[in-house]
Amino acid sequence: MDITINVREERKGLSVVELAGEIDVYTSPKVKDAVGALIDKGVYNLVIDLERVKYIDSTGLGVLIGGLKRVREHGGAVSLVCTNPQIKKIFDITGLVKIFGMYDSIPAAVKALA
Amino acid sequence: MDITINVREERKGLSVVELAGEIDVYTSPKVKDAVGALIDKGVYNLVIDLERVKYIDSTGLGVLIGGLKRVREHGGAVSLVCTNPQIKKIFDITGLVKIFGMYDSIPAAVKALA
Amino acid sequence: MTASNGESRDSVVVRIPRKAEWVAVARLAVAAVAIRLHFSYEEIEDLKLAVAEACTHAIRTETGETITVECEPFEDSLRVRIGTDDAEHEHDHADDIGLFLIRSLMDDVTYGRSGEILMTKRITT
Amino acid sequence: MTASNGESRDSVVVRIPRKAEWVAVARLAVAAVAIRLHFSYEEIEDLKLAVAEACTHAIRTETGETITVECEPFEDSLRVRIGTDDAEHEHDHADDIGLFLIRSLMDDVTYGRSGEILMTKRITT
Ligand SMILES: Nc1ncnc2c1ncn2[C@@H]1O[C@H](COP(=O)(O)OP(=O)(O)O)[C@@H](O)[C@H]1O
Ligand SMILES: Nc1ncnc2c1ncn2[C@@H]1O[C@H](COP(=O)(O)OP(=O)(O)O)[C@@H](O)[C@H]1O
Repeated sequence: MDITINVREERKGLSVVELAGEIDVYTSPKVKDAVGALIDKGVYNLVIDLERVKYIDSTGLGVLIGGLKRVREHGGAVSLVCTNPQIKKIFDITGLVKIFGMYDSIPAAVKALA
Repeated sequence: MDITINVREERKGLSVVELAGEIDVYTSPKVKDAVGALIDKGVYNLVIDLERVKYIDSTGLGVLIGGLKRVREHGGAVSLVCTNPQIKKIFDITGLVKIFGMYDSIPAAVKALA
Repeated sequence: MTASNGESRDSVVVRIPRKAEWVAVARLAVAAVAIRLHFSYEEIEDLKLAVAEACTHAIRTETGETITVECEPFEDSLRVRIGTDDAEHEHDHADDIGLFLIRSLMDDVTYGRSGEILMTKRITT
Repeated sequence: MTASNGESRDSVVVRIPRKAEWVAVARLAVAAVAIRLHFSYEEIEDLKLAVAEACTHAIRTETGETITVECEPFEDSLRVRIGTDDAEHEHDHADDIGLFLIRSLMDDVTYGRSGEILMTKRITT
């Protein structure tokens, strides 16, 4: 019922944010803070790894969309790593799958930002 | 939240009852029926495998005690297989660990009934 | 009004403070009801999300101290009613992703006069 | 009366039909509250069992249509009150394994006049 956030610098200006747990109205502010802190430091290319996320709702989507909007202002982008069908379904239903890059692995997501 | 019951004849008069899931006020009647049916058939030595039981409460204990009482009337016995500390704790607290044989594996539990 | 057939059997009610930290409790309680009714894994995930969205909506746009989630099981469906203890204000059901998800994931959704959301999910067996 | 310190924050209430099939819902809802309060895994299992025993007791020896489980979180503990909607009969708290388990697993247990069970579990950090 909680969220764990791990941030790892892949290369200058590109970080991998690994999320684990549940992203809901209670935990999404923590994700927002972590993503916001990265952008404030000038990291405009983000891979967000959702492989260990068991649950995401509209507040989580809102945080991802907000992050994407901010990095785009600096020419950056966000790639998601996600294979969980239940979570992919939510990105499908909302049409967000067309806005984010969605990949099956971290290397694929990193490559897409190259 | 439900229970799965598998019965396997080990040898004449000795069966292994494998329980999986949760044994509570809702599911324990199913266990009672399964154990009762075996005893009705003349199986008086029972190994009850609790390894895949995630939860047991007093209604489940009551069913096991009831089964033990019935088989003892025919010179039989009940051995339990259980290594889950949370479940062992309940048998400890109630003192039932002294009434049932409790073993770490099915072979050990079968051997104890030999 | 709903897509359900048959008499309601029993209802399960969960009341939480209207605060983000308790939404997970409502979500899990409804999931437990749905497990008992033999919804599929995917249907249960849909229900959890819809309940969370309705609670999030209540936290963001409604007022009041508590959120009440009432689960009414029917033969072939579960009806969930989510509302707050304060019905005395203007209700905003302006569309956002949350309400859109509820409508996408549930079989029937109506917005009550007092700000509550009434939603039904059918059991497909 | 209880072993708890501090003001209660928010309470979570779960109401189920007084029927065996719904006890698991009460158990899981209380577990979800306990997770939020950062009880340990073992403490959560203890709480689930105590709640189930109190519900089982209400089903076997009390009367009424529903069981209400009220969870009151404190800084250092969770107090759970379990009772039925019928207080108009003789209450039997004669000892059985269930009540014995509740007293063994919880830090403080009192039996209310109207047949309810009030029990407190401390968070050990
Ligand atoms: N399907 C969509 N595609 C692109 N952007 C969207 C979509 N749905 C919502 N948004 C945008 O995402 C942001 C967050 O949405 P939402 O979480 O619903 O509201 P809030 O801004 O209140 O958190 C908003 O700016 C909204 O315009
Ligand atoms: N610690 C114990 N050791 C041995 N037998 C016990 C113990 N506790 C209860 N029993 C017996 O187990 C049976 C079932 O107990 P319980 O589940 O509490 O009541 P019920 O008979 O109403 O189901 C009873 O016959 C009781 O006497």
